[in-house]
Amino acid sequence: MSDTKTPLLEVQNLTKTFVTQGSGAVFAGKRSFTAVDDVSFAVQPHETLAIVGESGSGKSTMARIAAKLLEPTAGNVLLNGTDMTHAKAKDLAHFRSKVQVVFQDPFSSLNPKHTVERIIMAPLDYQGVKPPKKRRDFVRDLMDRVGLNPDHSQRYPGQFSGGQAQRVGIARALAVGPSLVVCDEAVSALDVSVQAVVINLLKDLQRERDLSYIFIAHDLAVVRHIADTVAVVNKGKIVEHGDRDSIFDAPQHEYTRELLSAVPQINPEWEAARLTRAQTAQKENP
Amino acid sequence: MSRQKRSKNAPRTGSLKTVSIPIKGSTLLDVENLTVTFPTVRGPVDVVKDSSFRIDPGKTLGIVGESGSGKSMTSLAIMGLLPEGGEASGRIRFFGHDLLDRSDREMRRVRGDKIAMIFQDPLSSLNPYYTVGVQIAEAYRAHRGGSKAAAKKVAVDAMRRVKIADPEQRVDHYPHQFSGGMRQRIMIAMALCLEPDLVIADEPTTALDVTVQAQILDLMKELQEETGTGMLFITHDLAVVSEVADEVLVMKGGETMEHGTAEEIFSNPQSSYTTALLDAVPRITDVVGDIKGVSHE
Amino acid sequence: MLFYILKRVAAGAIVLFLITVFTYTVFFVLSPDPAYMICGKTCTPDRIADIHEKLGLDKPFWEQIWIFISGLFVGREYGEGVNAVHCTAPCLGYSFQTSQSVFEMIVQRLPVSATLAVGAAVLWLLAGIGGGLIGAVKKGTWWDRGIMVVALSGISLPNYFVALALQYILVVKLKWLPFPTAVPFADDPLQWFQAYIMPWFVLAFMYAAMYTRLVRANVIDTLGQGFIRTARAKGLDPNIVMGKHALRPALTPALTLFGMDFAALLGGALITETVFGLNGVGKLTADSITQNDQPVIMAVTLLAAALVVVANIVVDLLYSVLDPRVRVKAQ
Amino acid sequence: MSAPASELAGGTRKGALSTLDSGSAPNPVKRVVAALRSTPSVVVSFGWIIFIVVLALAAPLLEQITGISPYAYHENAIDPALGGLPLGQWGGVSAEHWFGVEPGSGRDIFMRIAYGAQVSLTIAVAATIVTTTLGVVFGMLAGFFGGVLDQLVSRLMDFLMAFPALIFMIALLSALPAGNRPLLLVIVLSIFAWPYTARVVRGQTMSLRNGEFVESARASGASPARIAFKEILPNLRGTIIVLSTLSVPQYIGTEAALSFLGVGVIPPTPSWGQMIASSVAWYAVDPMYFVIPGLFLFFTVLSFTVVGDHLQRQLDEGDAA
Repeated sequence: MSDTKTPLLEVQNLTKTFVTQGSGAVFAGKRSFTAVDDVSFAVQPHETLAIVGESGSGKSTMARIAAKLLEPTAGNVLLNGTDMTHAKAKDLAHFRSKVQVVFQDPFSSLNPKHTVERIIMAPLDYQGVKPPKKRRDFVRDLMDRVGLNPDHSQRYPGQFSGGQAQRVGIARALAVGPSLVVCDEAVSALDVSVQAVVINLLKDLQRERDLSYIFIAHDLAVVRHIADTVAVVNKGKIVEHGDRDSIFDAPQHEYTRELLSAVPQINPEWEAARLTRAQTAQKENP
Repeated sequence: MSRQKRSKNAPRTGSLKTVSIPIKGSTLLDVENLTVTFPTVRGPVDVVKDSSFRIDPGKTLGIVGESGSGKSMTSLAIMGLLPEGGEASGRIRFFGHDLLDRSDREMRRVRGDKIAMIFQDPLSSLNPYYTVGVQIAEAYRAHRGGSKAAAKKVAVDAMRRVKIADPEQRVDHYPHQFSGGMRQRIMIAMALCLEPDLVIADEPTTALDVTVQAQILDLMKELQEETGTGMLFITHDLAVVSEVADEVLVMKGGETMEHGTAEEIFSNPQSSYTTALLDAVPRITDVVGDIKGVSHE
Repeated sequence: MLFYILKRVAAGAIVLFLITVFTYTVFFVLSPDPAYMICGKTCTPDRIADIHEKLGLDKPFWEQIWIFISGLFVGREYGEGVNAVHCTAPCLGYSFQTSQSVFEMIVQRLPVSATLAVGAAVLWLLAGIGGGLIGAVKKGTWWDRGIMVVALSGISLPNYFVALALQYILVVKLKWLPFPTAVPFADDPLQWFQAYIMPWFVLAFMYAAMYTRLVRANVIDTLGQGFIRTARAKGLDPNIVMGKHALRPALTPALTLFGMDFAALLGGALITETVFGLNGVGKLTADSITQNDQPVIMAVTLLAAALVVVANIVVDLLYSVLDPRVRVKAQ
Repeated sequence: MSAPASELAGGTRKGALSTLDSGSAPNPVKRVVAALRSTPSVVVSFGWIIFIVVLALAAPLLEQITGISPYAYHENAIDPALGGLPLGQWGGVSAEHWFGVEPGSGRDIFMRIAYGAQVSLTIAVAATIVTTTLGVVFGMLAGFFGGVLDQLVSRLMDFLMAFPALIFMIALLSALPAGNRPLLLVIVLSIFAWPYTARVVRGQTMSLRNGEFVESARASGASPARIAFKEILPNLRGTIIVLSTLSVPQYIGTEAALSFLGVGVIPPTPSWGQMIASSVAWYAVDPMYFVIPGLFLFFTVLSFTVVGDHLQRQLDEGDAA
């Protein structure tokens, strides 16, 4: 079924308009604003598509529509070429078993009243799927794989650090064996050292499990490390879309260039000096 | 506000005015063996341990660290604004005068006038009930006096300096009527309207978008060059530090891991923690392969 | 802004209309026939029918509602011909037990309730805001604990119990005060004061307790805000930090509560007025309940509801003046 | 890749400070109970509540043991010459009548207090159960589904809260036929009080619904009903416990006030508020008659409020309660 020509997930001409209610009650006036404006993109199998933009650019809304957490005002969502835009019940369950989400805030995305085991098992439980082996063992294996101590399966999210909690979120997303994981600012809330570890984990898991990612981020540097293709969004529209190196090395659109030039950088001379030193040191003490 | 070390009955002798008269040959800010302690159920805990550094006029010291490194507590200790229960010991010399010896009343003369502070979240740092003009002007009036009209003029001028368009109109607007970047400009205007000797900026661009961050950083550098103010810049972002700081102090768990000029830290880091942090920073220039994680034990 | 006000008034009118229908249903349709109460023991079916006709109870339900509401604006006649009783607008009903227009009965008693409400409000605002502030500023000290214990007692003590205890101690045992008998202020200011001081205190104690707890919590919450830290970092005097930056955000939300409480008291402090024998709207309500004078009960209920609705609108408008964030939205 | 154990710094969630004072006890319920047990005022309050509950439950037993009925007139305990004042000091306190007797009738105050506790607690607890149930159901429905349903429920709540509740309750109770008074009281209290619970539950549900964990449950394939019951409800547990604990004293106080005004529990069934009402005529000569039911009322309301306040504080402090 998964023909290389058919994208794993495709969205066509998505538009999302939000209606904001006025403050009063009875005859309140209504205003609307368009968060996503006629946007199309596709993710190929085993590929990472990054959607990058500033706050209010509509990137999170795109992610939520692609993960079918939000209904678009117009446009279609296709999984393996099948239109899933208005999928209900069985089709939706199938979609959920193929597409999973990792959220930004590791704490608010984990129910504080549930144990880690219950959280990780939730997708299987909610979809009525039996794990391939004993429940406890299944959870332990997953926790071990994402770098958590399996003995902590009965703990609550509040007892973990931010990086660990995000690993729980990743384990949960992997539980049903999805093909696509939508990562909505999945590493933004983490400290830089933890962020690096989680990015590497995501990349390892992608290789092992043939995953595709839709990676939503505001941090261009992180995107450069993880993406295959990049879509730059501004004010609800994709302003530039292409493979990673062309976006970073030869940006075409004005906004992309502005965004790239705004990213703070460690002084390149100092950086070069440090790397040279590190290399020499390595040669001396192999 | 409970710095037990700073007694309410501290001697008044030679107090208020002398803080502003530099002791000959003294530095702008000279911190020696600063330790900040908080009481907890498991006994006192040092959130800043034995930290020492100095800042010269016109120079910027960047303190960089991850969450829980004690970088913010260092800045609050200098301002004398530690949260309840916090206690600072060591020496914080401002033009030679130890700020830890000053009474709260004397510290008020220093705060805002001599040392100003810019916080991370400009929305919650501004009072929603008052116009930005009133909030900028009140520091001026508290320290310099003068009429409301004169203070308002100061506020308008300050807003113009931080490049807010149409300051005569905008001075009467409320904080929620500004965007995040504009609010941070207002915080900067507020900090600079008294031309302080030292500005402490605690993660001033963390809450902002990257393009706005670039504008704010440029503005801060430009204003610093104009005024020759010393600056303590606190951030978690190594790239930002590399752009703004002359000297860098790396903190972790309250301890100083490394301290040196920016060039030393970035081109020849001595501490393995600094190296690890530098390795972990994702870069937009090129991809050398996997970024490295940092171990935390 | 004008549109906003009109919108609120319209919404308030709808609520009042619904309350009118609801109340009317309860009092004239569901409850025991008021005609029996009016005609007393020597009753004949003819007389009952007569009263029904006079009260308009023989008419269909919605027509009765219409007559009642139109009576508010143009007045109404009870009965026909020589025996007709005219009730001038605004007609809230007619009490056949006292042969008086209900509106007049209420107007006569309103000054007493207003005096009680205003005096108590002044006391409780002073005590509540003061107590809450001291508690918040001296949080964790014995001052704070003492105030909170008093406040906790205030919300736990039934006010009729406080009233009785106070009368017993001050009037019966210590004889510091005479037994309270209300007179108009102009007749005898001292006696007026002596009659009101205890009811003021009793009411104020209960409300002050609630306001102390609220103000303390709000002030503590506000003192933790970022803008307070900014104000301190500017080197402002602690009194300015407190008085200018903390107090306004902390007290503005309490305004809603005050509006409601004050309006409710204007509609009569039932228990306090009864215990102290003050002839206000609350006492009128209590008396009409004892005598089952339904037109009066219905009218005071409506009055109380109207006061709450009006207070709601006034508070919202005031709020939009005091809180700049709401102000902009309302425009 | 660094070692996975590297991030094991414990719960570094709110930075260094909170790590240090949160003992991160494994069971949040145990933590709350431990905190409450170490607070003397809570222990005393809880003791009083247990005492009152036992008194209420044991009332018929006490009647059998002592042989004193709450309705029996004891003419030997009052002085007809003094208009029926109790004989002896302190309102007729004696070995036989522990709290003295009522002036005029000579009924035993202790037994009436015990039976009054039964009435008060039954009404308050029943009303609490009804309002909590209604409040949680309507609050969750409105907060979770939003839209038209929320508009309807919210308007209904606004409408009920715009009512001058006490006056209306009095008017309603006076208009309604006598029937089963305690039941009527529960119904009337519940009609006007559930919106206060519902409003809080609605607000919390709305903010929880927007939390990412609800969204991730949807992404996991959970149905709305499962999200409501399995994801949101557990997070409302603490709030519901606090709200109901604080409802009980309110309803005890309201029932007493209504009975005081003569529209609540109808004599001869005893009720604390009603006892105070009948003491008004005697307060100058027999203060014990109003002091005893007054203090019982005070201590009971106070105890529930203290326990509720502390539960609330625990809930605010710990994220998991």
